[in-house]
Amino acid sequence: MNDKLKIVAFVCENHAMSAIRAASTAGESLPESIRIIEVPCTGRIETPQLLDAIGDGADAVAVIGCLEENCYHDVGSMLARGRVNRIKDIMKDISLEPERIEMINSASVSGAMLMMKLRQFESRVAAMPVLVLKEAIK
Amino acid sequence: MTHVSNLQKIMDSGKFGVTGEIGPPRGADPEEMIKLAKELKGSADAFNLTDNQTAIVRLSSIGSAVIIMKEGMEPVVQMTCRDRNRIALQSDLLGASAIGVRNVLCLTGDHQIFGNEKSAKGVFDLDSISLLNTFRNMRDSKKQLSGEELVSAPKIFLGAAENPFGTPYEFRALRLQKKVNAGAQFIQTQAIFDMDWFERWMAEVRKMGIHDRVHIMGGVLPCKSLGAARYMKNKVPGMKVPDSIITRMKAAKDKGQEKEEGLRICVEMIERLKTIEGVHGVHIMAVAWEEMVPYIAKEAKLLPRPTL
Amino acid sequence: MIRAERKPVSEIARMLTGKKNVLVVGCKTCVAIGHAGGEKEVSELISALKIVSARDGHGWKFEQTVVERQCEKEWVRPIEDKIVSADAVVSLACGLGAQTIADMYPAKQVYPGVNTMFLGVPEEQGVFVEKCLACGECVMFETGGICPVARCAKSMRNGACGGSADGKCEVNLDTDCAWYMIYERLKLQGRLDLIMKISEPKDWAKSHAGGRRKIVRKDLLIQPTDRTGTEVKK
Amino acid sequence: MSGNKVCMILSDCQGCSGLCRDDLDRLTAALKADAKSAHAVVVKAPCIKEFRKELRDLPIEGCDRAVVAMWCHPEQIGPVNWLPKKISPSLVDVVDLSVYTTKGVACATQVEKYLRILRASAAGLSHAEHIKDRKIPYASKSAIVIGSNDRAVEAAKAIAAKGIHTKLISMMPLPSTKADHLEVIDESITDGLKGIPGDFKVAYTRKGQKKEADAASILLVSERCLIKMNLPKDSKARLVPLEQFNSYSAGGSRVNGMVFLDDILTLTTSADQVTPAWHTLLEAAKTAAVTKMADYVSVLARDVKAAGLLEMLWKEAADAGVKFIRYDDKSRPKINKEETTITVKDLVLGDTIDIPADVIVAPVTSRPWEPVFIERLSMPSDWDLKSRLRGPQRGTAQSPCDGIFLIGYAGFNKLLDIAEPEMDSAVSQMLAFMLKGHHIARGAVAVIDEGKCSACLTCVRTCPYRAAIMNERWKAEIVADKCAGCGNCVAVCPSVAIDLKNSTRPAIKAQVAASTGVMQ
Repeated sequence: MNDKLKIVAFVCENHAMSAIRAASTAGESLPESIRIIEVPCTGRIETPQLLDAIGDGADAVAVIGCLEENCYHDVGSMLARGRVNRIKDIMKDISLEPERIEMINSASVSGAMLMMKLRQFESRVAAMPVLVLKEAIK
Repeated sequence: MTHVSNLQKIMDSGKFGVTGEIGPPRGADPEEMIKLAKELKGSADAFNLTDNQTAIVRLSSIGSAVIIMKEGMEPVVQMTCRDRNRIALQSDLLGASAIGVRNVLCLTGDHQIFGNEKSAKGVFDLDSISLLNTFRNMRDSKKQLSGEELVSAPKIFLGAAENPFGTPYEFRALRLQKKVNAGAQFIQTQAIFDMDWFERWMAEVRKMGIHDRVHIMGGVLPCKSLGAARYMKNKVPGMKVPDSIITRMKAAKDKGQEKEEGLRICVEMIERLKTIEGVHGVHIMAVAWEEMVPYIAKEAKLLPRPTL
Repeated sequence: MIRAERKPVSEIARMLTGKKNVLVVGCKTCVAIGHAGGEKEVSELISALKIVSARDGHGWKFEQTVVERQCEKEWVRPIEDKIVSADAVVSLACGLGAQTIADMYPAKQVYPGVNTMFLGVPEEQGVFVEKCLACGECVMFETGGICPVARCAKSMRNGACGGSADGKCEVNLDTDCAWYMIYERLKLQGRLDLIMKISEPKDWAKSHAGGRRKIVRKDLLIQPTDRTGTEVKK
Repeated sequence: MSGNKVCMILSDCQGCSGLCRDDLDRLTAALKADAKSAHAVVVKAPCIKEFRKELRDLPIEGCDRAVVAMWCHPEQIGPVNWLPKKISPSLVDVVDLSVYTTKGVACATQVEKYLRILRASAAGLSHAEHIKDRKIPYASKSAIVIGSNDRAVEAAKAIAAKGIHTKLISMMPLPSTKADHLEVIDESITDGLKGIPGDFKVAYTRKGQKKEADAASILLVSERCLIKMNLPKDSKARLVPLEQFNSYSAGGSRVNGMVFLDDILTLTTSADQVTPAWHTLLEAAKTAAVTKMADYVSVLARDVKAAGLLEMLWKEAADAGVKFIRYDDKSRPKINKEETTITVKDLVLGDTIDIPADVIVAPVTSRPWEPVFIERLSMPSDWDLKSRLRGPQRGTAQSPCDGIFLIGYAGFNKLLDIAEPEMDSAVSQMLAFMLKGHHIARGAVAVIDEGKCSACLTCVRTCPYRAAIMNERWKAEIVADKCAGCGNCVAVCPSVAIDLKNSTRPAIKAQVAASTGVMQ
């Protein structure tokens, strides 16, 4: 249905966003499919929001936060990882590829590495069968 | 006191008692067991018949008792609280007594999670101590648990198990006392590997004077291999296997030597048990190696068994 | 509090096959605090079911709500309209809540969205452990305030069994042996005489074994008498 | 009202504030300097009650209002009717500063926060409503780079080139480097670091003299962070970092020989201390052998530690066909340029042999944590706390303290091709930070709807700033000044009672819808 890939990325406005900005300044561009939603901390994202992104038609969801041992808000990326895993379980349960949702951690100085991870994620998602939703979600 | 069983007679008369153990088959064919019984006959005063040990479905303990009694052997029927409520337990005791079973060992039972019916509902209506108490009252006061009178009382020699190696350690001798208070006349202990530990426990038992009130039979288990010893050391909760045993087993060069060493350790254990004050017998648990009981008994100079 | 765990989404989806209007009802009491069936879990379940519906073409239409205490009729009545207009009600409350709705609206199909697990406490954030079996005969006065019925795998009244190793239970090595703890607690309190007492077998008739249980507080009953002055039995 | 003169009484009874003498003096001095507060008095007593008489005799000229600040509950001192008659009790504002104390935050940061609250009180504002996002201009305009290697010099030059006064503090003597705005302080040991973003102070010792330098921002360059992972020129072998083995193994084609090396330093430096990642190494070697990635798979190591789990892994790897070869530090393996082989002296056999090595796999991230580094710099305490709590962690470390940037401070060595862009990135971030000119102090943003709160305590347990507390009605409440607006409480609240002003649920929903195109 969608010929273009859509990946919703929830990005923490601290280390992860700095990394993306730094990489952009350095001339690297985000993979085309990635749409960024900036949040104060990945720990703010709730599970329904992650599911809704898929339900709304995204092919995959990335949660991009600080490194766990060095999270700007201390516990945020740890909690986010737990929620991503919970959604992975639900996805498995309803026969969707759990790989459609990934937690990615990045330090603010590792912009290049983050971009690489995002590109890898995009290509993994592109290799998956297209997720066809028959009805529109209201 | 009247003696209801041969085992009781032997130990009451001050002789060193010997019990073996037979694991009933996982099927309805008794032939194997009959063959084994013929081999074992005479090597011990009585033989334990396990009650769905480690919660694996097997031929019933009482059924097995009938089979070995036909071979002229004395059974010790094990009864666990895992699979039966108080109605079934009391009824089975009456049944056992009626067909001539005289030794009953009261156990709480291994948890069903270890067995091959993991989804089973564990009954655990009673525990080993309240089971002992119930059976004693049935025998001595002719009363069942609810207080109602029985038409006739069962004739039984009551036993229990105790693990000197479980936690809390300082409670283990006290718990033995509790079991004796509840009616235990003989005790078979968990398999002993750490003899020093066992002696310390026996010293405590003697200090409380329990050894005069009950026949304590030390449990021994011949190790078939180094792997088995390691498994018991690391995987079986509530079992203590000292490193010295492992070292000795390690010294063996091949499987055959390992077996020999296992048997040698077992015989040495029995020799040492004989010297401990208050130990009135030995319980040989040759799990999955039952055919070695006559050999062990012979090597430990326990044969021939006295007849009274 | 009552602890529950959400059923797999696929299982709930199977229950709802062929339905159209689905109402998901949460409860704000135990299951909310236990992170199993509060408003957040209601949203989460609907979000997941929406994906299933959209992919498999079930055409489910969802309505969501949470009530203060789903086990009480008065709290359920305000959402009557929603219940009536749905062809399936998924209750994320414990078994009590689901049955309250089912009993009040016998014609409605009510489905449990959670497995009701046990009475437990939060040991730490995100970890809930069972501590009471609701057996109807509390024995903690002689076990140092530790319930052996719920916390011993074999509900022993005269423990500890031989499987107690290093103070842990043989059934689950992560779990403390209840009787080990009882012994330590009684020792601390200088009441070890209690553990030497042979405890009578439990009266299981007071538990579920005695049939479905009921508590009647006569003084709370608003109960008329008939002309002769005897209470009219409810 | 705000035009009136205010008397400020600061009570630090029994040292409850936890502030050191200097910081308390700084706070007092700042308050005194404020035109509005005629008097700032620090009372140190077992309890302020003891000092009431003295306070009554204070020569307070022209003051008709007072702010009494302390670190305990106002109830402790009862109604304030013991101040000079001129000050009516209704115009006394009692502030409990303990509410605004965040554990593990540097004293200086804490003082800055107290000052903010007290100034708000002095201005007649309630402290809670005053606390909004605020800009704090940098006190200093310079930057400091700490580090001795080439990278540090390059970074310092790059920053100075942007017109920012930059100091380079180096342990080693550096060749004279001339550049505008660059000041090289070599042969100096860094003793400590404190301050808040925009106003850091670095203490150092140069030739026996203790000195201090100011900076708005700091870049730390770890000494041993960069490893050039290059093979000898003309070598045909391919080098794969062990850390990237998984991605390599996914696409790698079958080769003749694959060698697993215990430490890459063997090829590059003469360092003697190796802590190979045995577990990963053995797993990788096993995988290579099992999946037949190479005809000849070997592990070159100085010492094979075989114990516990490793023993099994070791055996499994050997069973799978992996050859183990031990070498000595004196005769390290050498890569042959012409052929794709490695020459090594087998310690066990005593022979020198050639092993086929089309691909060389070696761990590059196996440096131990550098304790010296932490000891030398006493970091702002919130960072310190984190290090203590979590211990050495692997990963690109970024300081949790805004304004401090790190390179290579990661407890491990890094490949040059990863480290270089990171260095550029750190420098550009530092420049961006300097350009901002101010630090933003976050205001309160999480709000609790008491009607929905079920008092489950989840937010209280979760909040990283200890900002969620239970109030006297036994409902959760967010202490405005402690809240950093991260929203962790919002996401854990089972009753959906908390919302975040700057990132509400509808806002996120709308963003998700917009990015997936549902809206169109």
